[in-house]
Amino acid sequence: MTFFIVITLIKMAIVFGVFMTTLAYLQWVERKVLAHIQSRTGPLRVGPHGLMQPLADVLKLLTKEDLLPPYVNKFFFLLAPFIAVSLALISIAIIPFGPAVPIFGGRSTYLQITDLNVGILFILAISAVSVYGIALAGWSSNNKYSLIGGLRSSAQMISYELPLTLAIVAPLLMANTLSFRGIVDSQGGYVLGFIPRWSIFQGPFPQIFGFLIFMIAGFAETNRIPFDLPEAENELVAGFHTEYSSMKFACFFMSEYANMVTITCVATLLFLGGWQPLFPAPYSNWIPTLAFLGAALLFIVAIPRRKWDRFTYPVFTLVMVVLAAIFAVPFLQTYLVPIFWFASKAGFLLFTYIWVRGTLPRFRYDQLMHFAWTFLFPCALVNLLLTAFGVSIFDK
Amino acid sequence: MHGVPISWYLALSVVLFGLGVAGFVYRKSVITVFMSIELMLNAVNLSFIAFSYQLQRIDGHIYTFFVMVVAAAEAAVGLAIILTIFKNRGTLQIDEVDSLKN
Amino acid sequence: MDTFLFILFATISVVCAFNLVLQTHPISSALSLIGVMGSLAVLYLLLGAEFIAMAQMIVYGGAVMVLFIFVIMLLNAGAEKSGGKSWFAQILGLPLLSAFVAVLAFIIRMVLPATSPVQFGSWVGGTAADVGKAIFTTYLLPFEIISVLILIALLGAVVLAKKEIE
Amino acid sequence: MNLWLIPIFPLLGFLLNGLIGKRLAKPVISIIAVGSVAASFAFVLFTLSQLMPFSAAYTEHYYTWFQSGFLNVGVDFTVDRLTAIMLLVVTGVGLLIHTYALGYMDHEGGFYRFFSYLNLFMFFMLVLVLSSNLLVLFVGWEGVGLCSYLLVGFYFTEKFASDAANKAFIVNRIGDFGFMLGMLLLVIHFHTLDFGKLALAAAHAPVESAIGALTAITLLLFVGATGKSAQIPLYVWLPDAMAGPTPVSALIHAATMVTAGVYMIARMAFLYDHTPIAMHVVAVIGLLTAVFAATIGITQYDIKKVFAYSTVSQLGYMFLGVGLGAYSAGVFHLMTHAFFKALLFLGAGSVIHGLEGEQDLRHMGGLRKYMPITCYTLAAASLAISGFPFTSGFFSKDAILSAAFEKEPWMFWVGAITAGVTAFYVFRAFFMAFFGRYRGHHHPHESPLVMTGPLMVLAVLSLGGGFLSVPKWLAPTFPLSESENMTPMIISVIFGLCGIALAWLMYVNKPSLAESAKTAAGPLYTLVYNKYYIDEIYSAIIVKPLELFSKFVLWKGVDDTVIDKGAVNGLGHLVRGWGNLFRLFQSGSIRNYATWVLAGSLLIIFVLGLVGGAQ
Amino acid sequence: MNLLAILLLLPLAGFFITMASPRESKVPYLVALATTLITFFLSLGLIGPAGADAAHFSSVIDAPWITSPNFHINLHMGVDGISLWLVILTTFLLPIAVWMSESMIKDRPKSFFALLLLFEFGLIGVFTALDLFVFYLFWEVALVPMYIMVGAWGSGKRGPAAVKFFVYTMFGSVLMLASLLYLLSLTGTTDYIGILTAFSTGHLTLTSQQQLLIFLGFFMAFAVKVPIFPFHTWLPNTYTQAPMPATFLLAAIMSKMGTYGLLRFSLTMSPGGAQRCAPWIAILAIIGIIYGALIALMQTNVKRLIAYSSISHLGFIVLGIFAFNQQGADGAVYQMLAHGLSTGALFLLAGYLEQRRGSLEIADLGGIATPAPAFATVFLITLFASVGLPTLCNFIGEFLVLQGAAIAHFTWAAWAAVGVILSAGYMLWMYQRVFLGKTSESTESMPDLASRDWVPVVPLIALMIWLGCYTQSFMPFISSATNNILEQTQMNNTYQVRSGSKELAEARHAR
Repeated sequence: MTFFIVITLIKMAIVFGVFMTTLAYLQWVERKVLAHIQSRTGPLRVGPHGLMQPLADVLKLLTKEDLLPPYVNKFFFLLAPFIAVSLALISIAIIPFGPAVPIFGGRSTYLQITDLNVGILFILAISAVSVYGIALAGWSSNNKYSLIGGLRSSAQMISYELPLTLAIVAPLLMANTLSFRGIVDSQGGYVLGFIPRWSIFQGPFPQIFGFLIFMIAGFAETNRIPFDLPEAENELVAGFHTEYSSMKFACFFMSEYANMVTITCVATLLFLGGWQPLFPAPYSNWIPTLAFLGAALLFIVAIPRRKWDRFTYPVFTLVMVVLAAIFAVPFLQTYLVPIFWFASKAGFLLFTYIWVRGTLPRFRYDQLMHFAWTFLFPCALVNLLLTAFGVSIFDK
Repeated sequence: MHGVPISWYLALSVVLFGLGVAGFVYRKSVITVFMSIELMLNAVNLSFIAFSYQLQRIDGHIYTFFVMVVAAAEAAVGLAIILTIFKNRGTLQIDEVDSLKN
Repeated sequence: MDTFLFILFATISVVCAFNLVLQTHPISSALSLIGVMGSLAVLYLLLGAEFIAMAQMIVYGGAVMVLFIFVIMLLNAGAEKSGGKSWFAQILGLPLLSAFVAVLAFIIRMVLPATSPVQFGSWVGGTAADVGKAIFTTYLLPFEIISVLILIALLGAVVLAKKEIE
Repeated sequence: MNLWLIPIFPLLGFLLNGLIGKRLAKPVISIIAVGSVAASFAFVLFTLSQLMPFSAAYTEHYYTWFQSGFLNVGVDFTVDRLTAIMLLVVTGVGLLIHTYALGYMDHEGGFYRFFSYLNLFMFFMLVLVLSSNLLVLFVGWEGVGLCSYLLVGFYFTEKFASDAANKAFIVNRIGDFGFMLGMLLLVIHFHTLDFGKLALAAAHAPVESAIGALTAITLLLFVGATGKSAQIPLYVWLPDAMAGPTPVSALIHAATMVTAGVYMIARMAFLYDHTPIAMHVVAVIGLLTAVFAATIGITQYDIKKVFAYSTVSQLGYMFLGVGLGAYSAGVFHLMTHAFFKALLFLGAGSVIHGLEGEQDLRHMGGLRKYMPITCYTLAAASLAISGFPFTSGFFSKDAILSAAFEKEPWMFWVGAITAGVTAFYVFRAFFMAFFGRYRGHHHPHESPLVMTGPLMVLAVLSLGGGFLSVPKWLAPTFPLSESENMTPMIISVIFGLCGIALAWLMYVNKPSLAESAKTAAGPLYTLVYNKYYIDEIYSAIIVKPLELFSKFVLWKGVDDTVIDKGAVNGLGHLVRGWGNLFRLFQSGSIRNYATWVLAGSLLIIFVLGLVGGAQ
Repeated sequence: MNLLAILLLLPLAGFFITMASPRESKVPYLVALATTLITFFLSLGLIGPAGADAAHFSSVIDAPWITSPNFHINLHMGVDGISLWLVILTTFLLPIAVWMSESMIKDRPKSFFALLLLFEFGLIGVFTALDLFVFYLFWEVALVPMYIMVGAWGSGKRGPAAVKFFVYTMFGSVLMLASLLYLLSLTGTTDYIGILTAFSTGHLTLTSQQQLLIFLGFFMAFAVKVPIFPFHTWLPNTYTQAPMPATFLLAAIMSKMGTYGLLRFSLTMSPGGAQRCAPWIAILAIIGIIYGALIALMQTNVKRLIAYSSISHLGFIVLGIFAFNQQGADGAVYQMLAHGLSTGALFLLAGYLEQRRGSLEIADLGGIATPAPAFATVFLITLFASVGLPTLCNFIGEFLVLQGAAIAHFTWAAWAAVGVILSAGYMLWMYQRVFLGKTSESTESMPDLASRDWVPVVPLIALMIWLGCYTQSFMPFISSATNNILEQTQMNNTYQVRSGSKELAEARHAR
């Protein structure tokens, strides 16, 4: 028991640290990627390639004056961001990053804080409840823009929860369980020896559409472009968090990115086979090493433009090589490879988020709703039905 | 570690139910009254679940499930009605909705 | 552990319920109701009803209460005025209520057999699978009926809300 | 032998004229009307000739009208000696009057209507006469009443006509009320209404024990008779009934219908014989009526009214006769009366016809030279009615009076005096009409032959009719009382002659005497002239109170106020009151309702929880 | 299929078809007319079987309906001598009602025709029900359409009138239901024949108290429906405000529901109670006779006058029933038929009058005989029929009733006979004021009966004369049936209930 508690605490610590860092740097990545999409350089000054930028932002947000507008309903005004962020952070607790791994003392543990039999439902519940943060924020800040923003976002989240859920149900039908672990396990193995049996590839009914629907709904759930009506600057100033500043604003900000991460993780687990590698085990263990080596090679051949590149590139090269070395250690592979696969899949999805933000325009509100109810929802239903038929027919 | 007897749950549900009734009887805003109803439903659900646990049977859960669904339906319709009332009479005070009387 | 959790969440729920009754502003009431529901969900979990617990969160927390909040925001319902015509309810309500609660409590005290304490996980019949089985076998007809019901409710709500009152 | 053929002819006549008469030409209508009666008259003669010896009553059964429990009523006809007389009178006189009416109604509107009614009357009268049980007789009885209603109200656009018609029918109804009750009692006691069976039953009935019931029956039946035959107290309708066309008065209100009462009593003689009290009542009522009506007759100026009252009075005579047990005398007088009274009316009719509807004696006079035939025929009738020796009236009245002389001398004297009075007023009318100088301003003319013909025939009958001795004919049915006592005859004749003489004196010789007598009589005269105010009294003590009572007490009072407003709405208010009380619970406030629900559930839990938990 | 069943189903089917048919067209009328006519001709087919043995029930429907361990209710219906003629009367008068409505009902005729058919359904049911419960059911079924007709198509203050009518009747019928249930609780069955058999075989006997209760319950319902004297105040309003066809049916048939019930059920279900109350009821009836007549005397509205007159006539029927002897009962039943015809015809003609003149206030009428002789004649005949002139229908009824009353108590007859006088009074006076006298400028242009108007009149008058002149073609049926009922009233005097429903059931099946 004590062991259980200890190991859980350790895992929590690790996950929390990694998660927070990821959030911070995700934002840096986003800015960078957007910048490059718009052929800018992005943050560059704070630290090499602006690597210290997130730190600076955090400091800024922490040290900013925390002003409380008059005429706001103080309790709720303060409560809203708290709700938002805490709910956003909770859901990571049940995301598995890898299979059971042996640890000292012959025991083994999962690369996951905890597992629920009804993990999916838990995620859904959380996302359902997380509306309140925004709604309350909008309502309590006693400002019509905020109110409309709050209303819009809650409406939007509720509307897109349906296609989201329906999209989720389809793979569940095939996995026949609600626990993430079970779901991922059910996606192990390969068809014809090389096609991984992820939900999107797996018979009886490949979940391509399910995946797409899920992603789209996910965009809406997280109020990301092209569905970021709640914070449509040009019409609603900044939507529900107009009145918020400093840390409270940071909470919302964080919660948004946390949600993003959660959604991508769930997508990965449900559709992309979680930590299941792309290639059969013997080769796939070496893929990370190769990848990092490739990255190192990149930094070697790259022509330094600025004067400090002469120092940074070698450092980067070194880091890459070290990483490659770490991944090459067979003892560590059992721990790191699954995490690598998981991270890469999730990372890719996150990248698509940013990518989309960089490229797509914003919807109009009625279009948004119309899209949800008249297109996405039916599609999800059809997808679900077909899957159900498939399962019921080809069930072994 | 020992848990609590089932009757505590029931007691809790009684208390919640009572509070729901109190809300119904003493609150004046239609919406709050409506919420009190939901509270009562929840209390009943709790006792359902408790009994279900006690009897080691699933039925209680099913009832709870149905209650939830009904509650959802009820909420949808009820709130629509409240909207209509508000549009018609511009009030949410339950005592002002008494056309039946005169 | 169980005892602690029970007491914790029972207290939360009771406090929230009181808050629901005492608060004059609908939003606060709604929030406290959500609180009640959340804690109840936990209690459900303790009673081994994980599916119901989640359903509680999703349906009540995610759908019903959101609707409430919505309506409150939409109507911008302010704090309720005091006073009211229901002298009868005012006077008789409390004694009746207390009597009611007392009687129920008494019944629980008297009628219920002394039971073994609730152990978390001592009964795991309430998983999604079990509920699903029950719904789709024993309770199929009620389930169908209730689905029809909710469809009707949906339409009804739409019609009611759509109607333009001059 | 089909007796049903006798009434069927007039019925056919009625149907033809009634249904399609409107489209028929007058001659056709006349042929149908008179022809039907003639046919039935002929058939009557034929029948009687067939049945000639009349050893026993001849009955024909057609069908059972209805049978309920022990009560079985058949539609069947009987002919015996009594019926024979009635048949002859009805059809014979009826035929004459029909013929007369052809002329009289020539200028009137509703020709076909008139004759269809008349035929209908003939039908019902014949049914009345032929019927062999009381109920079928009642059919005829009511039927003739109906026809009298129709015919009296023939000029229905005139208020007085329709009033008279209503009066006639309703007063008759009052009589029928008695008649009906009589029948009911009969059924209760004898379980039948058939004359034959009744006669047998009556013959063997223990009279002493049933005397009360029998008296009741006979009296009730007599009430019916008073209604139909215009006796005190129900005579009032007859004078008014003169509102009808004169032939109607002659046929219905003189010759046939009004005598139905007498016929009925004669028919029921076997009962009356058992009930001396009833007999006495009949006699007294008859006598009273005779006197009463006679006195009124003196003062009337409307010629038809005079004859109407004389009819009433003569009917009184008949009842006197039957009341004294001299049924044959009564029936005899019935027959002769039919002759001369019909003649009187027809004569009067011809006068009125000649004067374009003038009925007031004061505007007549000296008509002898204008309408001789009418004059002389009327003279014959007047002689007959006043019992001038060897006229028909002489014999019949003598028969009655001698019967009275034997049984109740005082009745005889009253009757004799009445005879004198009768003679006086009849001749008063006669002289005022035909003697002196003409006081009117029309141009009198004699009536056509179609009218005078019947007059002459009737004149012959009323003069010579007395020689067909009914009592002898009826001897088998009603034993003859052999009385060689000539005194009553002589006395009555003397009274009659005195009456005539007085009339001559006052209205031909010295008309001034009449006026002086009138003034001398003074209030008495006015009293009598106004018919003793009987109508007024009736309306004052019966009709008006009834109307007021039913209008203000029953309708407005009881019905609207007490029952409706009081009881019913009161109940309603009571309920509403309770409702208001309970409305307090329906405060319209949902929270109160909730509290009620709470209370209710608390109660239920108490019961179920505690009781259920206790065990 | 059982003829009676067909008779019941036809109007019902017609009802639905009429409801389904297009509004603005002749179709509803034609459907209704066809249905009623067919029903009439079929109903004549009942005579054959009934004629064989009119004392007992023929063409019987007997289907289990509600069966429970301790009681059973059967859909039990049949026709005997009494029901036979009443059913035929109904089916005969309904086409006439339809015919009237076609010209007299202007708005929403479709629904009206439908209601007429529903009404017929209810009435046939009432007259043939052999199970108290079924009887009650049809009783209410017949009530509702009439209520709607009065309430929706009536004139003047129709609303209050309709409500009054409805409340009055419901008041009665609820009491009936109560005593019905009481009877059920005592006997375990509501089957008419079953209970009678139980009485006659001595399986079942009720104490005089029980009988009294049961009797009073039934009596209230019937008394209101007839109506008997103190319960009559709904009648004038309802009759006056109702549309003419409805009044026609109310007077001609609906009032017979009450008298029929009295004869069929009150007497037999609780003979003791009935005999005990007979004197009082007879007195009420006599009061009704005279009272109705006197008030009719003063009426200023033809319709109202006829209404009150029928109170008087119905008094005769009740009197006859409670005379407890053959003549009385026969007379009562016969009077039902006669009154149905004569009063029906009177209302029909009054309807014509209203159509022509637009008003039934006597003041607005007068001298109609001149412009409309045929109409006047027809009216006169009908009038004399209802006055009770021999050779016309009512006479037999009244005479027999009086006879029966006389046999029971001569004074009853004496008082009742006063009504006969008065009836002549008010009727003739009314006739004089309406038809006789000089024409006013308003009446001189009144059209006479058109050929269309003759259609319903002729059969009615023909029947009146037939009933009046050849009674024996109807009477035997009635006599045997009433005789049966009277025998039944001799059964069962006052003891305890000795047995439950089981033996009753046996007894019923044995029959």
